[in-house]
Amino acid sequence: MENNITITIDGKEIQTREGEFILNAARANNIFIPAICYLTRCSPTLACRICLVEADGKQVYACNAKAKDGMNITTTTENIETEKRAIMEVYDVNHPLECGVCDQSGECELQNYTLEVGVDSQSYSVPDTHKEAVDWGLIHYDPALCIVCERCTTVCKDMIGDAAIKTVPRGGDALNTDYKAQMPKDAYAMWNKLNKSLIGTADRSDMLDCTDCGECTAVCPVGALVSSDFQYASNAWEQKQVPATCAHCSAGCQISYDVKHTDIENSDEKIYRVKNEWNYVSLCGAGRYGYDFQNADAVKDETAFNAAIAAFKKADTIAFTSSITNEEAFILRRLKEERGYKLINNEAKVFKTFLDDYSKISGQQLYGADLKMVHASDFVVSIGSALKTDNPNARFAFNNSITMNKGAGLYFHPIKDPVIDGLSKNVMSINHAPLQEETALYLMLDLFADKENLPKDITKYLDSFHSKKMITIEETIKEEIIEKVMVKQLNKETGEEEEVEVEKKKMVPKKVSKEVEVDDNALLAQLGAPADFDEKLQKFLKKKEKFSLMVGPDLYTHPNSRNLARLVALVEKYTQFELVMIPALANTLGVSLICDLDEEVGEYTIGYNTKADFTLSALGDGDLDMPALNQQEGTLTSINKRVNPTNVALSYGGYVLNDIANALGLDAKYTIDYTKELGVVKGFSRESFDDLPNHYTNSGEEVRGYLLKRIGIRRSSNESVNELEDIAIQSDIVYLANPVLQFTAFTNASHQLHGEGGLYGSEAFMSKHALNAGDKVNVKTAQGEVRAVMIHDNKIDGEIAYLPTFDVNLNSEALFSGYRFSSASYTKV
Amino acid sequence: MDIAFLIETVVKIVVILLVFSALAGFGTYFERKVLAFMQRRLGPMHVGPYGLLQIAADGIKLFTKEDIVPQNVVGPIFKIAPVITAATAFMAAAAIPFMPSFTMFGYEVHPILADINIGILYILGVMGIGLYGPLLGGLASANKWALISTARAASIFISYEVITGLALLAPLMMVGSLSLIDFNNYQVGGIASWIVWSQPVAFVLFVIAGFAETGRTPFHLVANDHEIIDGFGTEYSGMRWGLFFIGEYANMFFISFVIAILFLGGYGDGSGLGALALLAKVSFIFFFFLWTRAAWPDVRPDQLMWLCWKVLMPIAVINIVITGIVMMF
Amino acid sequence: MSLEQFQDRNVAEQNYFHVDIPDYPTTGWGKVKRAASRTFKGELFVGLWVVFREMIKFDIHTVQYPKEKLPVGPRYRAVHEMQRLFESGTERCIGCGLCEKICISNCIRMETKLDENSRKLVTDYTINLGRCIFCGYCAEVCPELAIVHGPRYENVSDQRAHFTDFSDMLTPIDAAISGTQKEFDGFGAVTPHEDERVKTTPLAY
Amino acid sequence: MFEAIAFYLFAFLTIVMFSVTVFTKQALYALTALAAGMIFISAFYFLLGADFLGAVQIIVYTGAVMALYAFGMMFFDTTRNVKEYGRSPQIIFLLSGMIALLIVIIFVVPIVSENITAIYPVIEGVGNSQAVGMVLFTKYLIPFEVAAVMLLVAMIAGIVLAGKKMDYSLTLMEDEEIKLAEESKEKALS
Repeated sequence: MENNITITIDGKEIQTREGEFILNAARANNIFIPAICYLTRCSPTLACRICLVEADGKQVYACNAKAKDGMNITTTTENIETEKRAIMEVYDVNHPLECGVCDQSGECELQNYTLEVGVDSQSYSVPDTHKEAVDWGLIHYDPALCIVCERCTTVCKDMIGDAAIKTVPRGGDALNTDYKAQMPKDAYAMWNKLNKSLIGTADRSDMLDCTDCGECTAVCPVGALVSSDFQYASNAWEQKQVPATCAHCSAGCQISYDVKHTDIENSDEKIYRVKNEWNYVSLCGAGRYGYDFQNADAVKDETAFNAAIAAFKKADTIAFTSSITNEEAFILRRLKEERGYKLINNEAKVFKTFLDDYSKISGQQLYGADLKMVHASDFVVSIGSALKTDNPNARFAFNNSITMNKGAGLYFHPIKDPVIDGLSKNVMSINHAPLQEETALYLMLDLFADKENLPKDITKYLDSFHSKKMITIEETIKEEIIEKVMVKQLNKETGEEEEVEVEKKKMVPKKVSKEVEVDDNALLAQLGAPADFDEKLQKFLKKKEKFSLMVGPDLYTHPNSRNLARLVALVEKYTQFELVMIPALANTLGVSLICDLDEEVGEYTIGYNTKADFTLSALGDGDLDMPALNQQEGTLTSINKRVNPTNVALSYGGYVLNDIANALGLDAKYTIDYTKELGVVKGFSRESFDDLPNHYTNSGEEVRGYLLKRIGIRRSSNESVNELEDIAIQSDIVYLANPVLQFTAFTNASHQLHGEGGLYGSEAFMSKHALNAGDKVNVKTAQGEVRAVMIHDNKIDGEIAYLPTFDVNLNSEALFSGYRFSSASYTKV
Repeated sequence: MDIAFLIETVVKIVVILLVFSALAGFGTYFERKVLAFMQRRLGPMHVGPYGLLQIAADGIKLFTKEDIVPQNVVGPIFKIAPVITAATAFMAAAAIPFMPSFTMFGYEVHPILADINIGILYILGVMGIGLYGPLLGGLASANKWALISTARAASIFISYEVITGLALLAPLMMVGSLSLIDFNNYQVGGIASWIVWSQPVAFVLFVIAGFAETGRTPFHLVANDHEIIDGFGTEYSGMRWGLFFIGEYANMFFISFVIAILFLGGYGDGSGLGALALLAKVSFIFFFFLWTRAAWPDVRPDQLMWLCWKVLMPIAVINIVITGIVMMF
Repeated sequence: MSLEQFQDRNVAEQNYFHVDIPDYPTTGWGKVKRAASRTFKGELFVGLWVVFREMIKFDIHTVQYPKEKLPVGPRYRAVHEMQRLFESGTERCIGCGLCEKICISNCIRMETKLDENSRKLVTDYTINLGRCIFCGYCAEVCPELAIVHGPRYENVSDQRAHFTDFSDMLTPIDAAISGTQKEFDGFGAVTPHEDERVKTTPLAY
Repeated sequence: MFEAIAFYLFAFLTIVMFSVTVFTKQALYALTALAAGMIFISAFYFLLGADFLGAVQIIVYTGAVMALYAFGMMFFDTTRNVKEYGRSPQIIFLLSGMIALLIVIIFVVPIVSENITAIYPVIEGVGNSQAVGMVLFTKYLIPFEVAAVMLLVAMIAGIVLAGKKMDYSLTLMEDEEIKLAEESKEKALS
């Protein structure tokens, strides 16, 4: 840790970083300072004022006072105790005594602090107002229970980026002014503010317009914001927490499945909700609500199992998706070694190829950065990824870095995304045409590369885009003018007032047109960047120190992906940008490292979670049932290059892949016996599953599984890249992506997120094609044709539509040749 | 050997079997009632008036209960063991004259199945075989409680048979016969001529040995519930267990008869009154069995052995010697 | 007994009298003497006499249980009763789940959901009386005095399901409305003059 | 007629029982069959009118000797089958030869027996207990008493041998005494 300083809290000397908030420093060293409104990784709001401490004799708020070397802090003084007591009493004013039925009861911070401070009588009162509970779909808000700590609004703005909720006026009686004299200062100020506000939607409409991540329900210290589905379903203390890793996207968020028996008759465990360590990891809606995708009621069907063994003996190919654990991937690898199967997984294969090409220039097996670095950086660029849906956590990191580090960002993607645009005015979206990702990377090199060291031919090629041109710009200059004004003045002699004309100098802004010679960058034009790109960028780049670049699946599937990979490597090498690649699915990274994947499909194919001649399916629709990822223990490799353990939340009665492997001659009692053997794969460690931790420390350190080792690869001296080709997708475009909250068929299998897929289009798209929501549309590309229902998606913009992959009934992937964009024609049926 | 004799024998067998099986049942009823009264309780009250039909209920229950043969037992032996107990008890009855002979329909009936001249020896021998019930049952049960019970049963039977024999020797010397009828006839002269008066020590020893061999309370070690559950009967249920029970109670009755005939004058002169007197004596001895159960504690196995070999046997030998000396002079 | 005897807790010294038990004999002669004294002292016959005397006295103490029943104490804690609110007759249970949590033999289970009035509705509630040890924690912890222990101690049934029936435990509605429902006047019950001690809160609506 | 039927019945049963005793693998079967065989043998005495010997046979063999066997068997797991290995074919050969010889003798004896007369024939009107008593206390008095003395010697010897370790009883000892006894035993062993 940089800037080690020593501060003293209650006589205990602790080491911390210069500029760290006192509260965080105390927490990291297990010193308890109460705080209700503060969220790690978000900005302090000073709503609760209960984190009062005395620093060097001065009363400060621990959540926003920064630690200085040698600081001496006392957490309890008589005054602080009085304040705390008053604050907690105020919080309890008119708080409904419905702990008996409240969902938060048992894990309620109001309960905890009330008991901690020892509130046993109430000195204050104010008439209550009637507050109607509202239902925001997946989220339920009961204002009566709300203590307006503003954690929800803070996390929504600083972390998630939706800024969908804010404080709104409460109405009702004002406080009795006598209290101002009677009450401790901070408590009164806090109450005064509290009594005026409530939480409401940002646009004051009835319905919450956001990406439904539900993080506000997670951070809510009381039962005001709860999951509608969980409401009154069970008490918190009845739940058993199963630490796990979210199985939907590559972020690998740490979650805990809260399980309890299903009902009185049925003792089988059921997942009631998903919880997260909201101080250190934020979940998206898919992770939070898409938890019950288990393959229920699977039984050991011996005939199906024998059929599976027979199929495996007959087959020469295994096709699978990346929604499997590392251990299963390793079993497939062993099966390939033993029996020579071809392993088919296109999505992981393209990622693997991309990584390999990248490695040739970078000399590293893996990209250098992770999302934590993105959180810490102050200039973030995203290329080739629909951040919101590809990896919500990457979006959170993007937003968090911009909000918290006064950062700025560029977002290159063909689809206009109101969510990204709404993050901050310091984010610039460049909605280039599909296939122009290469241009974007060239632009990155052009803008940020160290031209001195960049290979000469690339520099030369980049220079070829530049030209000089004259433009007329309007400049505002300040002009001094002299104004005569009449001023009333007291005449000292007469004692009377009289008007006197006085001359006054004044600076007045004036617009002037000016011809200037500027650099014209053809790359910008090719990307369709806004005209003021240069200006804005200059502004964005002021005082920026840490840069990161996120690249997404559009790049891996790009027809020129091999060239793109080299460009990405060059960007990482010759610019200050730290690189993160976003793997498409939960374990794409793990699968691509563990399995030696093939391209050619053989004659008889076994499909694991994908339709084939013989299908093993965790969705329960195949020839043999397999356990879903919440019924399995194993490890998943996340975007952060971390091998995260996940545990069994729900029992599974059927056969697992390991049984098949054992029947085919391998020998392992449990699937997790292979965790240790993963060590033979480059980058992985020889650690047994039971030794893998899965938690966060108080200081926010992630103690989960282990990090992949950074393996150096022999780099080639050839750093040449191909020049841009003139390729473009003509006509209308269809994109292969999923809507918010959906990733795969597994998210769709959960009861809260279940829905039918269709053609998702923006307002603009629908009006262009004269379509209405609910219309049946034939989408036709060179590869094929599907019929889908038109669905309106207000979270995208521009004349574009996309087809999802989560709905197994909609064979959308057949329409694409690999690249996620395709030209398409739409006809209404 | 004519047909009449055959018919008579068969009828006697049937009568003895039926009467004493039923008596065993009533024995349980009386035992429960007597114990209850002595403990200020009412005892069985629900089935029938004053719980009289309790016997029938128990019988029905035992007969209709599922016959459970546990997994690790030695099947055939396990099954045959209760039969041995019951059968030997009834076999012993063959040499017991239950009543004076009487004339019925002009036919003289001897209420004894086989008047063999070594009657008492036969009875002791057959009761000795009775040991095989608990012994085999316990060994075959594959149960440690049963095994402990078996060990106790074997040691008690072997030891107390010695006492029985030695205690009887003195009266035998006086009577000069092993036949129970001879014993009865020896005491015809009324209460004063009862052997109990001339051989009180032998009487006491025989009664003690009788308690030990029937496994009644002061020596209830074979199935001492608080230590070894039901001993050899632990694994038994239903009718098999019931046979053990019948055997135990039949034994009690027969030993009561034997005591009454040997020491208490039997049926005396063979008149009706004598027959009633015998029944009264038997009833009292049976009642005494129950009475001790209510009043006395059990002894320990080591005390039992100590009592047998160090106390009773010397006393019995001395008694024989004294009897011999007295008879010589 | 006087009060001093209760206050003097030195139980080793008081209220006890010593039975004269001679030491075990160690010498052979001592053993012979003991055997002789035991044999001829007639202790065995005293025992026989005592039980015989009781039999003759015929002073029977049996309670013929199913026909006669002993009265149970007012605080007897047997099978649970679920109380209702007086007058309205609605169930008192609010589904807070504290009984479920505190139950040390884990025999209480409940199912709750959000009902159409946005209140917590207890859809199902069971106490597995086969497991219950009648510790009374559930009654003690209940904030609504909804669950109490009743005097019913007969649990014979031929089906286990009968041990868990919620409707059996619930006070009959007419009993609740007529006010004959028995209150558990114990820990957590409303104390007299409670309303004088509670500070009223102004309400705007 | 009855005697004949009874004789053949008991003969058959006796042979079956002793065969079971020899051939079975299960110790408990062997024990039971042996005891039953002993009882059936007593039936022959009864058939021959030797009631006293019959009763004595039952009491002594079945009641006492067999019970002692059974007592010994309690130290084994009697519920398990015993596997025996015929280690020496010579012995088997010898035994079967002897059995064959025995059978020949058994069939020959009745022929020879017709020429045998009893030295002490049954005296009419005298009960067989008296008869036994007479023989025992006249002609065989010396062997009988010698046998009795030998048995007494054997019994005393047995008690002395077995009773060596019985000089203290744990149930009657104080804890300290037990500790001391244990220590002295350990000392003696080391």
